[in-house]
Amino acid sequence: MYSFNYHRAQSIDEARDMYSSGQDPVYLAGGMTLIPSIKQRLSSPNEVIDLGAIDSMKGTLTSGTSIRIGGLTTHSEVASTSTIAALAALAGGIGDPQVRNRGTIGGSIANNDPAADYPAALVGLGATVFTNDRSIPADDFFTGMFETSLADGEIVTSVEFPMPTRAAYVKFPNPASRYAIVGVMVAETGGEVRVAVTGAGPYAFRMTEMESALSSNFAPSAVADTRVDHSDFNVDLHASSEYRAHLVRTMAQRAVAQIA
Amino acid sequence: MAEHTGIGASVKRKEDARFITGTGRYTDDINLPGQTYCAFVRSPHPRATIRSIDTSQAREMNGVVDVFVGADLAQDEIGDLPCGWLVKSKDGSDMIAPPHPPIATQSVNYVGEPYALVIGETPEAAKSGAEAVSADFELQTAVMDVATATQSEQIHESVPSNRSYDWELGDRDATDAAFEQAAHIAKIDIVNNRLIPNAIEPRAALGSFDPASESYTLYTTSQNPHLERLVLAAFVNVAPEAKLHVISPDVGGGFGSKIFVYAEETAVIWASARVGRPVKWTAERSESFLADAHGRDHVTHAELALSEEGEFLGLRVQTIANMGAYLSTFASSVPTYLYGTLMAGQYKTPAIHVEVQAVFTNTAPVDAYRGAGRPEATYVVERIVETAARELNMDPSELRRRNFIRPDEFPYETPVALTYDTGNYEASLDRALDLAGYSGFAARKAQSEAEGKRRGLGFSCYIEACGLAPSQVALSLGAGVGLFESAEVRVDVTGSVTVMTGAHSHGQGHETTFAQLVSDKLGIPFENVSVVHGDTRRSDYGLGTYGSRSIAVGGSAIATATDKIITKGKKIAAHMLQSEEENVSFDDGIFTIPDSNESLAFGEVAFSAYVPGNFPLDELEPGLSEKAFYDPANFTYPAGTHICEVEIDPQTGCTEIVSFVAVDDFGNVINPMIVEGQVHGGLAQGIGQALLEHGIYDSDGQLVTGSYMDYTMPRADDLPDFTVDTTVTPCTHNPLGVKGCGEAGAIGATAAVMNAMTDALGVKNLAMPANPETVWRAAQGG
Amino acid sequence: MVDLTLRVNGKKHSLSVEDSSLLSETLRDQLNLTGTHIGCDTSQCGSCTIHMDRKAVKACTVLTAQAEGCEITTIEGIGEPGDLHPMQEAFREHHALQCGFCTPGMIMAAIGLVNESDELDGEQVRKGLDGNFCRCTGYHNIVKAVLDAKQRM
Amino acid sequence: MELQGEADIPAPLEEVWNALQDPDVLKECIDGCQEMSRSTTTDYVAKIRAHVGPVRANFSANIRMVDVVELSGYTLEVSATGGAAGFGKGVAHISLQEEESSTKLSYEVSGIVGGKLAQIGSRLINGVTNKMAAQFFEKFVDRWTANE
Repeated sequence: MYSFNYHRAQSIDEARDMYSSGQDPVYLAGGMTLIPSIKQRLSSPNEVIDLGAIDSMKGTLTSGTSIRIGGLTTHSEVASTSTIAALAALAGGIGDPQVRNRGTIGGSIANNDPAADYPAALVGLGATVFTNDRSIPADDFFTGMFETSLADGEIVTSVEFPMPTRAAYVKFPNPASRYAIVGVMVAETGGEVRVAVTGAGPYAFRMTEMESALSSNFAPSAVADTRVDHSDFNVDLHASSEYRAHLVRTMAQRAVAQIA
Repeated sequence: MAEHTGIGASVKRKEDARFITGTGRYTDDINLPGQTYCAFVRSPHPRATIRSIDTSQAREMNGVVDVFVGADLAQDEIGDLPCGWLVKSKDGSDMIAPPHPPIATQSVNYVGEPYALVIGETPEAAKSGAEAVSADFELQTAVMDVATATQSEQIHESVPSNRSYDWELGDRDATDAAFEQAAHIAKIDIVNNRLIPNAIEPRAALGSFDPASESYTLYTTSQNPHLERLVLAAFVNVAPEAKLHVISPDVGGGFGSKIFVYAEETAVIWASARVGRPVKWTAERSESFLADAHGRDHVTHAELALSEEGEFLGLRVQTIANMGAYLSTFASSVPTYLYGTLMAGQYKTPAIHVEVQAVFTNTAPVDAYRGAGRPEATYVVERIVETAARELNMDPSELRRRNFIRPDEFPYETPVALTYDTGNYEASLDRALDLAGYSGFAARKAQSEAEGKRRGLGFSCYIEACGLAPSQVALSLGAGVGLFESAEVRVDVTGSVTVMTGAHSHGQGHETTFAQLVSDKLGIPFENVSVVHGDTRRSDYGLGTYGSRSIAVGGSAIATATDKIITKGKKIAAHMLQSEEENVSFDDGIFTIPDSNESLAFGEVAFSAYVPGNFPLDELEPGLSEKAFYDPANFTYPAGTHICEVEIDPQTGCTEIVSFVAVDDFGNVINPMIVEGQVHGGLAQGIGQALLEHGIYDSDGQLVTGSYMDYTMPRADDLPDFTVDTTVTPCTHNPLGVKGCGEAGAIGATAAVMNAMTDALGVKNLAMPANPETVWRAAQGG
Repeated sequence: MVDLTLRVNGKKHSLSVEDSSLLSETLRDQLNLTGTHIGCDTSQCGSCTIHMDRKAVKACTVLTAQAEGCEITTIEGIGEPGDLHPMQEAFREHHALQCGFCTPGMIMAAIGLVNESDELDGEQVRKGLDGNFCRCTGYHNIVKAVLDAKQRM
Repeated sequence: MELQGEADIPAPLEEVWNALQDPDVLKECIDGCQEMSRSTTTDYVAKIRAHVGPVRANFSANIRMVDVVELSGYTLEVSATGGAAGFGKGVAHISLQEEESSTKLSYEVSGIVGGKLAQIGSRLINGVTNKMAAQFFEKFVDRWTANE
């Protein structure tokens, strides 16, 4: 591990100040990706700014129409407190129990790993990301592999999920890492059907063909034969792009079956 | 009433007290004053010539104590890492073992091969120093494909066609003749996938040099500290054997990978004298993936000739075994004497011919991994037998039964050089069929199919030769060392007992099993027996723990030494009771003169041995401590039947093992609880090979399953509850009637799983690991 | 360097650590609590599992500085010979360990699992131990031990 | 990793050809490139800071142009070392063809990644390397098309 300077920010403003005055800074939320990367000497920030003490970024607020989850809320807290069952189930299936006890929603989405689960939830449920500066619709938040529309130094303070009419997430985990080889969130929310896929491509995306098919017929059979273009899909040791495409259909059917 | 703690009791383990409280002492837990830390600089290339190495920048860095390259070791006449088993080719020529310097000097031949080491004040300083070392490499084309390795570019100057040896066993002519008589010939092409052992404790070594005595102490994660000492002294030339003290403290699993003598401990102990301070190295997991010896990796074609009635007439096997870039410590013996010799399986196949080519590739060395050769052999035999049964439309259990060696046919000499002493294969098959609910399988399969699933059942009737020894056989077949085991049983003045064994325990529970054995024989409380292992200065000698040999060889040595204690005790008792030795009997801890009221407790005799007030010293020495070196007459032959039942979701390719039954014959069992645990662990590894684990190098020579992100380790939810049972035919040639149980699970399970998978999918063959995409594709096409 | 106070197994320790030091390193190297083991570098094997504020976490993926103010419990803090934690008892009773290397992390993860579950069956135990590798036991006896300990805790 | 593609650049052949040899242009188009200088007519040395999610590795790269056919194409051989992260090697065949009012750029890129990145990040390597190569050509083409 390379050496770095550790700072514990007490507020969002203090964190921002530390970030802008530091050379090569990074924010530390749960640290589930950052710490292993530094440990492996694959990352060497000079300043590590720990957000962990900022209590205003923790916890879940539920209203009749939405849930707002602080950026520092851990996966296990979301799993146990989310009133959106599909979101609770998704959070409860991330990584393993120890990871869920440390990893945070803000950290996960800011990192935007192509195989992370949360991006499917944000896109599928039509969430809004709140930062220290602004709010960003989930559809505009994820922009590329490990890329988001966050500006340098911008902090995810919370994520707001509108309460869906119905929603389900089904994941096909990588047998080794337990990241998603494919994860599909299907939701009916605000009168529209959304289908979001993670793991298959460089970042989470919507399957519009499936959405329109489900809009007219919300049944597993409606998505069974959807053509899934896999030319830009991920390929690795565990799954070819063709298999991922098949899994997108299969996971989508299973998600629909849960809530049809 | 006191708990039964003797032979046959499921006594809770002594060693657990420290492990469950976090007070075990593993190598990395040990620190010495003034200790430095070592980091290795490893090749990122699979094959390259080293033009030069630049260490200047590293030397200048803060916290870097020293930097060494291979030439520094060579200057001190540190020798190559040897392979300890000489195999001969068909034509009588010796195998070719290319030079294997611990730290590469001229060339690097696999990703991860060390070519320099940096000693630092802290682990981080050493690692930063290692990052600053650079080499000018002239890259060469890497040889990555085992099947075509002999036609590829030559890796080592001394090894034409990249072939170490071309070995055969059995009678080719008789086998050819058998095939001419065949009514049916089953054929199969199989790949035994490369595995990475992954003991959860990474390897570590801590070397220190004491200039006053000119002696070295090495703490290391070894399954066989005496062998480590022998190799480092006699072959690698680190120091004379008497000046080397090797200690294997608690070791966190080995599975074969910690048998071998590696570059790292060699370099660390050598460097401790060069820097004049202790030097410690603890592998990071990414290093373990690259630099621990891997396992399996065979490509095989096999053919089985059968008569009209399904009698096995002949078996032909051709295998190419991947050795990796160099011959590791026992690599050459694994695909030969631990593989070819097992091709008879449990069957009376009259003619067998096995050919094995051992080839080099630009990958990490391949050596023994749990089962070592015998899982590969079982996989060949049990897959082809299953294939034949399907082709002949016979019940696979019946085809096996028809060809079993029967209980009255032992001792049975196989056509591949072994003599099985005893067994009852039908007994374990019948018990397993019963436990697996075989008669209800068809109904379960129909039920699964009604639910859109595929269900399959597979058998594996394995046999293994283990209890590795006997020295005479091993030495005649090319082993460089004997394979006996030593023991010392020391009775203390107060009657407690210390047992020194050369059989190291790293999970097997020797401290418990061996204590049970001695307490049972001496009739003393189990708590009064302590077992010491893993220290070359405390036990006489030892060949270590592998090949399921600890109880059969090590335990027999202890039993023999304990018998000597009883004999000596009788002498002392006879003296104390003023009788003759022949008149003294010993039972349940009491020396008695039958038909008299006179008796002495074991403790009284022990005390007297050390307080020899009136011993006739010309006839009776004081003290009560005995040694034994036990070398058996034959291998032991555990065998059994494993039955696996799987259910596959053809939509996703996911497999669930719905039931796994293992019925094994280990001969007599000292501690059934420990034996069951050994079987469970072996099954997990066997199932892991079939469904999950795969060490993959890409065509450019990079290990792409180099972390737990990609190498699929079996987790709790990948595995089922196991149903295990035993049948017993005691081994006929050791004093305990035991056979050994450490590898059986890994040997039997893989074939059972893959027979079940191919049954479920209705395909002849399926690549391992049968991961979801592989299964999904087979389900689509099949 | 960071000066901080760590509360480990009910005791306070005033320490000076590198900013970059991991909690696992501090526990092992400075506090000599070597029961917390290191088995991997990608935060998967779980050998280093401890509790921070009663929750199971991997000490190799927490900076020491992040742990300030938390109640840290390691394998050494849950019981000792003669007064074992029910989970330790159950592991011994059911032969749920062999080489012992993964055991401290496995026990700490299992306690975390039991603490957070009202009901547990075998399948849930298997899922709940997803963050811990054992290469020796095949998990069969670990599952039995955890279910048994659940009754005793 | 394998990538191929083509693009129409609204500029004369010679201008495109010159841009392809200009260290400043190359620097601008390689994501994370911090330094780029020409050491001989066909050799360049570069410092590239690769940034993929949590991974940030500094690579020293040597780039060599071979099989140069003036105004028609060349092959780039790139070899980069990134300390603890490992190394990358790539070959890019680039060819230009004069069209009526534009220049057609065709490319075929292949590469390998070795060392720790390959060992630990194999699931990501294909995606990342393809993205980096595609980005280069995108940015290069953007020089002429972005302001249209």
